[in-house]
Amino acid sequence: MTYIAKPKINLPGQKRNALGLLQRDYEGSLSTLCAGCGHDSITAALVQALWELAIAPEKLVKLSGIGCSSKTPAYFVSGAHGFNSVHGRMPSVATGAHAGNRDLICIGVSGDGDSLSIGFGQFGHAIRRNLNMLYLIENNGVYGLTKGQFSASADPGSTARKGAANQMQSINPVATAIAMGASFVGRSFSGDRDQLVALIKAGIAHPGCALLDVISPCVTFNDHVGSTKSYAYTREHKHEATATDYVPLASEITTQYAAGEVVSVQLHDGSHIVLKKADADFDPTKRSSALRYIEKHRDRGEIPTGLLFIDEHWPEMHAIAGTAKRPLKEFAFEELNPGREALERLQRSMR
Amino acid sequence: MTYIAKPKINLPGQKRNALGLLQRDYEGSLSTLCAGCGHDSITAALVQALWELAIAPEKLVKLSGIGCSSKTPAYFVSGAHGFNSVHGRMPSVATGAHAGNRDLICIGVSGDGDSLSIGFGQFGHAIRRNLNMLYLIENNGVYGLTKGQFSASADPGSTARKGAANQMQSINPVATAIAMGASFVGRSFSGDRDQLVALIKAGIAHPGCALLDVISPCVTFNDHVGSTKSYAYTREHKHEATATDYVPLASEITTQYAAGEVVSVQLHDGSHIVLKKADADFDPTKRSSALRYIEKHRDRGEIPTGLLFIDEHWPEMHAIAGTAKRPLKEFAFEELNPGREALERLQRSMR
Amino acid sequence: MSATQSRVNDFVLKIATVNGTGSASANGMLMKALFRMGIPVAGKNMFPSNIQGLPTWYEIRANRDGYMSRAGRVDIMVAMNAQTYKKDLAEVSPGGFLVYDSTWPRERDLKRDDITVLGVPLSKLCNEHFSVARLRILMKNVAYVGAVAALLDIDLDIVRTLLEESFAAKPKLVEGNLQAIMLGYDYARENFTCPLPVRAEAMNGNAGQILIDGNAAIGLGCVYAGATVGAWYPITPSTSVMDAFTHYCEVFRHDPETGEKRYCIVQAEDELAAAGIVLGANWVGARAFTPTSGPGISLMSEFIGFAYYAEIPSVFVDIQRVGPSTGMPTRTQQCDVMLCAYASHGDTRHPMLFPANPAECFDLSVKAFDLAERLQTPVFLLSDLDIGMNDWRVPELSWDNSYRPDRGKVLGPADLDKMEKFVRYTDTDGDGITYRTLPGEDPRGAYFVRGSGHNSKGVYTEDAVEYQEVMERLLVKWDTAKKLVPPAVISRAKKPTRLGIVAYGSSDGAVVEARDKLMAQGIPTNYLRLRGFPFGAEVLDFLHQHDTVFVVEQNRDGQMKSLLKLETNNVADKLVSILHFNGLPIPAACVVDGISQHLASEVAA
Amino acid sequence: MSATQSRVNDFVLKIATVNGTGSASANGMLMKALFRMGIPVAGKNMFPSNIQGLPTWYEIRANRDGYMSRAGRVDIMVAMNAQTYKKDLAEVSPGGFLVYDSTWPRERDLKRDDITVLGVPLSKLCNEHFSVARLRILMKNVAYVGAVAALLDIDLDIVRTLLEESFAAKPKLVEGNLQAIMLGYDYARENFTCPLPVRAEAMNGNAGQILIDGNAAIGLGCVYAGATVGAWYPITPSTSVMDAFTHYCEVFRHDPETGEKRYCIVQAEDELAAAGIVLGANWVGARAFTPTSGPGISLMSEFIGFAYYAEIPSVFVDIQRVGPSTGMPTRTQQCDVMLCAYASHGDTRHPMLFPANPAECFDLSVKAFDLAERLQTPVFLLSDLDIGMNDWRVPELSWDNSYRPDRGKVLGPADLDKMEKFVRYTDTDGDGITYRTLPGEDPRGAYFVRGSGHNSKGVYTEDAVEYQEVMERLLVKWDTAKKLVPPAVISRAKKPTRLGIVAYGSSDGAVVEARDKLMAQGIPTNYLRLRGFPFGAEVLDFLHQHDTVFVVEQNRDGQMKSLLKLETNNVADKLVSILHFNGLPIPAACVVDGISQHLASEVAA
Ligand SMILES: Cc1ncc(C[n+]2csc(CCOP(=O)(O)OP(=O)(O)O)c2C)c(N)n1
Ligand SMILES: Cc1ncc(C[n+]2csc(CCOP(=O)(O)OP(=O)(O)O)c2C)c(N)n1
Ligand code: SF4
Ligand code: SF4
Ligand SMILES: [Mg+2]
Ligand SMILES: [Mg+2]
Repeated sequence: MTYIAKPKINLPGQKRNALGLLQRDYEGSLSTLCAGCGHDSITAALVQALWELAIAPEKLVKLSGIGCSSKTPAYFVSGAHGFNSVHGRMPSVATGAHAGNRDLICIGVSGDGDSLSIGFGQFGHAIRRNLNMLYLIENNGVYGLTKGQFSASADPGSTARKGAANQMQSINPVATAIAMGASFVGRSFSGDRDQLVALIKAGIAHPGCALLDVISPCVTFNDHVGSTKSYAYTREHKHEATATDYVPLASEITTQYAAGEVVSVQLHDGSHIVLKKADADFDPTKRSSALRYIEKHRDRGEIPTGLLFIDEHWPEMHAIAGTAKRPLKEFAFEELNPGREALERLQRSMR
Repeated sequence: MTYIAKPKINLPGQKRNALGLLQRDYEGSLSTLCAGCGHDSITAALVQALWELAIAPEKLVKLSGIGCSSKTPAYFVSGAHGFNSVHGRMPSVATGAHAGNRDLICIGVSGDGDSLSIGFGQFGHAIRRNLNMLYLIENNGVYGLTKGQFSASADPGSTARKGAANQMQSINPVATAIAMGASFVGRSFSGDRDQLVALIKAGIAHPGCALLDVISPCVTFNDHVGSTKSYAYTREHKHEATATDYVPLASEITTQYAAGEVVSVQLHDGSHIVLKKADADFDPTKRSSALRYIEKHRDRGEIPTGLLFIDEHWPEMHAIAGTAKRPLKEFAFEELNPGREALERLQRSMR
Repeated sequence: MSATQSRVNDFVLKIATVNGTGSASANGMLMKALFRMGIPVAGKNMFPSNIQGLPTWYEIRANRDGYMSRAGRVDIMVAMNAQTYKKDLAEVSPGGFLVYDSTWPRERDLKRDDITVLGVPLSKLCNEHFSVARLRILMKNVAYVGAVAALLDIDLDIVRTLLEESFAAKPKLVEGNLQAIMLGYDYARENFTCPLPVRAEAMNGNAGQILIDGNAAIGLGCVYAGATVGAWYPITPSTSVMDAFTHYCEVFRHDPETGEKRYCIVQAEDELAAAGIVLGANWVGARAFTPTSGPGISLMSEFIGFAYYAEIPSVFVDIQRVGPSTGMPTRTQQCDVMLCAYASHGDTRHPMLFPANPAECFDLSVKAFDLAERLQTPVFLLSDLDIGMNDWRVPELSWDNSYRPDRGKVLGPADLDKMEKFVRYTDTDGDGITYRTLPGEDPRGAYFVRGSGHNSKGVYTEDAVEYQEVMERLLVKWDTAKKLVPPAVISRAKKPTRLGIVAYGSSDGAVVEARDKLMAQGIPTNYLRLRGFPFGAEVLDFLHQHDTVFVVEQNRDGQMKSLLKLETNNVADKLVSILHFNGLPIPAACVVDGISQHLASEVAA
Repeated sequence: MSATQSRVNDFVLKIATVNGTGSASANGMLMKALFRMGIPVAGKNMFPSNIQGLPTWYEIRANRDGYMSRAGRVDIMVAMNAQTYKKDLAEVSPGGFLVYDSTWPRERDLKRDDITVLGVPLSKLCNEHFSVARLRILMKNVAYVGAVAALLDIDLDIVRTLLEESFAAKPKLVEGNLQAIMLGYDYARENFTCPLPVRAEAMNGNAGQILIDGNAAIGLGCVYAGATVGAWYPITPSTSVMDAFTHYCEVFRHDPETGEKRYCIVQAEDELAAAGIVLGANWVGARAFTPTSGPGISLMSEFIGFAYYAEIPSVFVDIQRVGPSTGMPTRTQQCDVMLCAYASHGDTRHPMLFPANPAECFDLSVKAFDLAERLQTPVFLLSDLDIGMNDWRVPELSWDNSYRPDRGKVLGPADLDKMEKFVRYTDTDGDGITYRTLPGEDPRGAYFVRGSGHNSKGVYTEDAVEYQEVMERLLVKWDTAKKLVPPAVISRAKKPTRLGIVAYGSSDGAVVEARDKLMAQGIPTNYLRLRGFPFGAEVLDFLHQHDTVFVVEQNRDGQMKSLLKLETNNVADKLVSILHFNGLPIPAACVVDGISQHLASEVAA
């Protein structure tokens, strides 16, 4: 809900970004989520990342489905257009928005219910299309807004607040996305701001569909002992498979790394994503290696985080379609309409 | 279409199965698919497998969505009830059928369009539920019935009949299913009858959702040079990762295998699935190993076939739900209705 | 009667709190206490589509005459939410009372001389009394129960018993809660003249009545109907239907020895899947249903048309909420009537049932399954958020042990023995209903269910004549349906009148009350309450018997009026819509004003 | 005129073949040859929902008076499919002719003395003439063109030219085809008295006319409307709309230098996604549409309601096919009218456009986008399989170069400079239409699109008054729509009459022809052809001006009649349905008989 006007106090000496904007200029309306909800920490990370990237608010579009998580777009960058669509259908609306105006920076925020149940088909096909967007799943293992039913990401053995344990296999968005052909797949935790900010920046810079699966505990329905999506459980079992660093075009890669443990990926715009790997023989640029790594650790009950797979060369939707570089919505009618003479010529073949 | 009555000639000296039925008793009406369509070979394999398993026709239900592939259920076992549902929704109907009568043997036949596009969500959740059925995808990389558009399983680089090459990543049902938590995943080829029959039998015996991805060339729209789903291409690039043998309870495992290269899985009913592996360090009972193997070969442009992953221990839908062993539809009303006295007692708490 | 007398057992108590603070149980206690005092009560929730921290209200109407619709006035407001204090203050009716937590000073600028404002320092009292921080917060919501009990003269013994019942599990808590209640109670007694002129007084108005919400009644009804498969996707306000079905199955359907479950509930991945599951289960012969709300019906549209054309019994429960689109999920409307009547593409039409209260929710749930299997078609049970999620006082539910379900025309092996050849879609009885067989029983009964063109034998066809034959037979079945849906309930005025009222579902309460008020003004009206669609002969007769028929409903476009126009002849022009669609339950005043104004305008004209 | 004369340029030629055997091009040649001879022609496909090996028919009606609806008779049957020979033989009208491949003896038991059967050994001729096996099979379908040309006296030069045109790419093929044609031609000339009394004769009936199908016209119309985003999921019979849009974009929208595409076509994963894509693209300011058929509309229902309530321009093209459910995908009906009018849950209503032929498909495609953006709402273009996939002779399409699209009320940065603060949903002009901004342009224009409750500022609300305000404003917008949709086309009889006919879309041809026939019987009728919904004043006037109004449509339930009943007053009871819904295009006879019978019954009564 966005009706509560949020006081924007202008603290003296706040930092301004390249556009001369303050961090508060990237905020939205006051959150109405439960106190302590993981989703709000993700909102904070989005605000910081967008401010640091100095993205002009009007160049951004924020889209979502339905759910507590899907309320997030209301809580950041009030200067950007937002689209709170129907349950599970954010990806298709984002596809249309990007089709019509490829210059827009698309951020889609979804939930595990929104993307892995009702929206699973659209989730899969946004990835297959390699739609140039940041696709963020705020993953809490439950349907928060409908009061805590298990979602498809609930792990086998994880217990509900009332005690019953889920026995179904969980749909792991990370492994599934990689197997389906995602070009950028990362996982993070709402409690790990620095990692999250870096992944958000890298995801926005990535020229394709950047999927971020962010464990985001639901304090009201799924933060108890026995839950595998609680703050405590996640902190205990996560380990950083890759430490991600996003280095924009301007800046220099300063830090030195021992060979083998680092992968540096250069993006089309010249910026770099630098990955420091926890495990030397894990190759986040190879599907086979990434999947093996993820499943190996899943078997051990571990939650690998960081950027887990990237192939920056796979073409995104417009590259595949050969669409004009200029956004389609910018074309004047005269550039689109063939006119009377052409119509007459055309019809000669219809006699 | 099923209106063409099919002559059932009774050849003298035909073999009868345990039920005393002839193979022709497992046939359906005459196929109306294109001459040479891969789907018809799969139908033949189904007829043979069901006959060999001596399944009573009335114990079987055949379900499908919409597509050329989804016409298949009309072409086998005319003595079984069939359900030709709507496009992409076969899995949910199968779920309901199995929920209401768990004794039914469910065979769902779908297409790559039916299961990987419009039906992708239901495909994923039938697997997650581990619904006890044989889920067969007749995969030809195109929408046959609507005249040959690319489907989501079209591989990058595969060309359309008119020449344009697909550039999107393909949704590989096998890898995706394993990553999502499928308990039984195999791949075969409509041109390889023996392998297909063995996998169908194993899949029916498996106590959970048995997914078979069967490459089934569309001779009319996707069998040309340049297609990666043609007869020629498939024959050239497939290799048998595991030679599958289904050994029913009754019979003995006779053949001798060198240790290490064979996995024998015993099912709850005492029957065995014996897997002879092409590659010793591929373990079809480990998700990490299976995914690595599949992706490694995908990178090489190879198509691994056979049973690629199995975990016979994961509980199927009813085991998870704790449903009565007796089919729900068999319960008498008296066993379901609490009666007047119970209602009176209950309402004391409502005052 | 005297002015004061008139305010005894006739008042509206409204409590404003913040959601997620556990005020629900406190409000429930007040509601139940009044009920046990024998006073007719109705409780309505107005809650946000949010989990914690936003305004929420609970409104209790106590009425000695048993009028249970929303009164549209507030006699006592308990304003516990600073955020909405201003709004809540404004809402109190002249002569009414406002109770608030005076621990903190209320905004000065807010004044009203026409009501009495009573400050009770609830937080202060609790903070002084309780040491544990968590208790201090929780207990102030319990404390207002005490204050209200004192002010309204609610029987403390009853309150104590209620506490003991609800904390039967953990008796330790009873003491603390009771202390909190006494804090508020004593403070009120000491500082105000209790009771207020607006107050409760024990009476005997609730004999044979119970308190229940419609969704619980439907869940229970499905258990009694013998439904074994429930498929759903969570959506407000229908979620509690499946919660209830689950609960009552746990109570009644676990095998005493084995603990095996004689039911299977599938939380589907979405509504399309839920519909498919319902079709699959009914196809094999298990009674199956799905509860949902508007958006779900839209998503199920394709499958609904399939079920109509392939003739698969299926029960769809629609707990209506405010549309269009996501609309207001926590507000009420009757806005899916047109959609459900003709859902899906092509020529389709579906029977509907309209319960007016939880008691009917129970009865009509059972009826829905009988109709679906008899007619072999999707049947819609249309309730709404008001019926489904609010607390209703209704006559005790009853059950006839001799009832046996109507499974419709199903052939088993024994029947097949007797026949030449089974064909699925040939009408041998002239009622448009054909015979079906169940999978798993007999190869001779095997047939192919399809949503594509089929002939009377069930064989695929693209033939013009064969297609048309089946489609026309479905119209015969529709006529049969008219005789099978529950007839409308008609109540006539003592005096003859040319004025008729048609309503359905949760609009009933407002109409009942409005008719008495109108009668008092000398305006007699006859009343027909629809319980089913398609309309039976009695509906047409009623329309013909009156010059003007007011159609009362809770949507913008007069959807039921539309159905009456469509399915009848020669009456369209006497139908007058009376609409209420702002998301709150319709009050009697809306009906009274609507009718009076129309009559006035007629005179004017 | 003389009996023979009467059969010149007035006949139905029907060709029965097997699908997937390339007979389509042969049939197209006959169709086009007749057209070029100046004879008005209409060609209709009756094909199976299958790819290869099943019966398929092509029916050409040649009519010198320009009556182009399905005649419902067959004068010359070319029976090339043994499988359907019996049925085809039976279908020939008395006095008609049947041509068949006499290479193999036809079934003895089949006899008809009232028609002339002409055997041409097509296979034999081709087998003797052609050595290559593949050619032998292909060519026999070309050979019958020759036989028919001889029998009907079709100009061989024209046939030759057509061959040259169609094989312009590979001229080598011309010779072979021509030889095949001559085989049939010569055989017919040598063995039968050619031409038959039923025959073609050059005339000048096609000046300014073209041959085109409706789906191609819509694809072309969307290009001319400036649509840049097309989203779709393949479904018969709408697939060729996107095929055409793609084709014409390739012709007209590739940047001459860079080859860049000024359009983006997305093959979605399903219809729900296609709808979402259309909403997303229109939201950012790109004209976007999706073509689909009934099942797709059902699946899009949720998004359609969202677009209605969030007020997002969007164009939905529904090429109707036979429902319900999967129905008969390759047969025609007008069966989605009710669904599209009120699609989705809650109170919703949507403008619709009804082209009657491909020429109107082109014009109304453009109109659809103007309406959608002006009204900021989903607009439905309802065509059907008959218009969309059959070959129509229509007046040449025209274009006014001065046309500029109506983008509706869109504010850019310059406009925002002039205003205090932008709010999304406040009606400042009194027409119910509010101003929108486009993403990517200006932070001051930022707002939040949502399907949940919102107030006139576009802010989320659960407030009863704020919600109702927006819903009532949408009704004002609906009234505005009545003035913007294209008015109905009215044609009056020479003589005054109390009889009216209302029809729309592909039923037009049958009505036009029927009116002349009725007039000839002394029954004058006035005719109103609907082109849009909601109905304008002219529709109500027309209904009021007549005692009986026949509503002609191609569905079972009289869906347009239902809309007329719903949206009008005091006329419901004069509406009489004339229905044709077996999947074949409606013939004039259906209308003539329907009206005559009704009038007779009235006399009787
Ligand atoms: C079509 C439809 N079905 C169901 C709902 C009800 N609903 C709202 S949110 C939600 C689930 C949200 O879960 P998730 O996406 O995980 O978000 P969370 O609340 O957990 O952040 C559901 C089922 C709906 N709004 N629309
Ligand atoms: C809701 C809906 N959308 C579209 C269609 C049209 N349609 C029929 S089959 C099909 C695709 C079939 O492809 P696939 O599942 O791969 O089967 P195949 O024909 O290739 O064997 C489509 C899009 C439909 N029947 N229903
Ligand atoms: S319910 Fe859970 S997900 Fe929703 S706002 Fe509260 S904590 Fe967050
Ligand atoms: S079109 Fe392709 S898939 Fe369909 S029947 Fe023919 S060959 Fe098989
Ligand atoms: Mg969630
Ligand atoms: Mg396919």
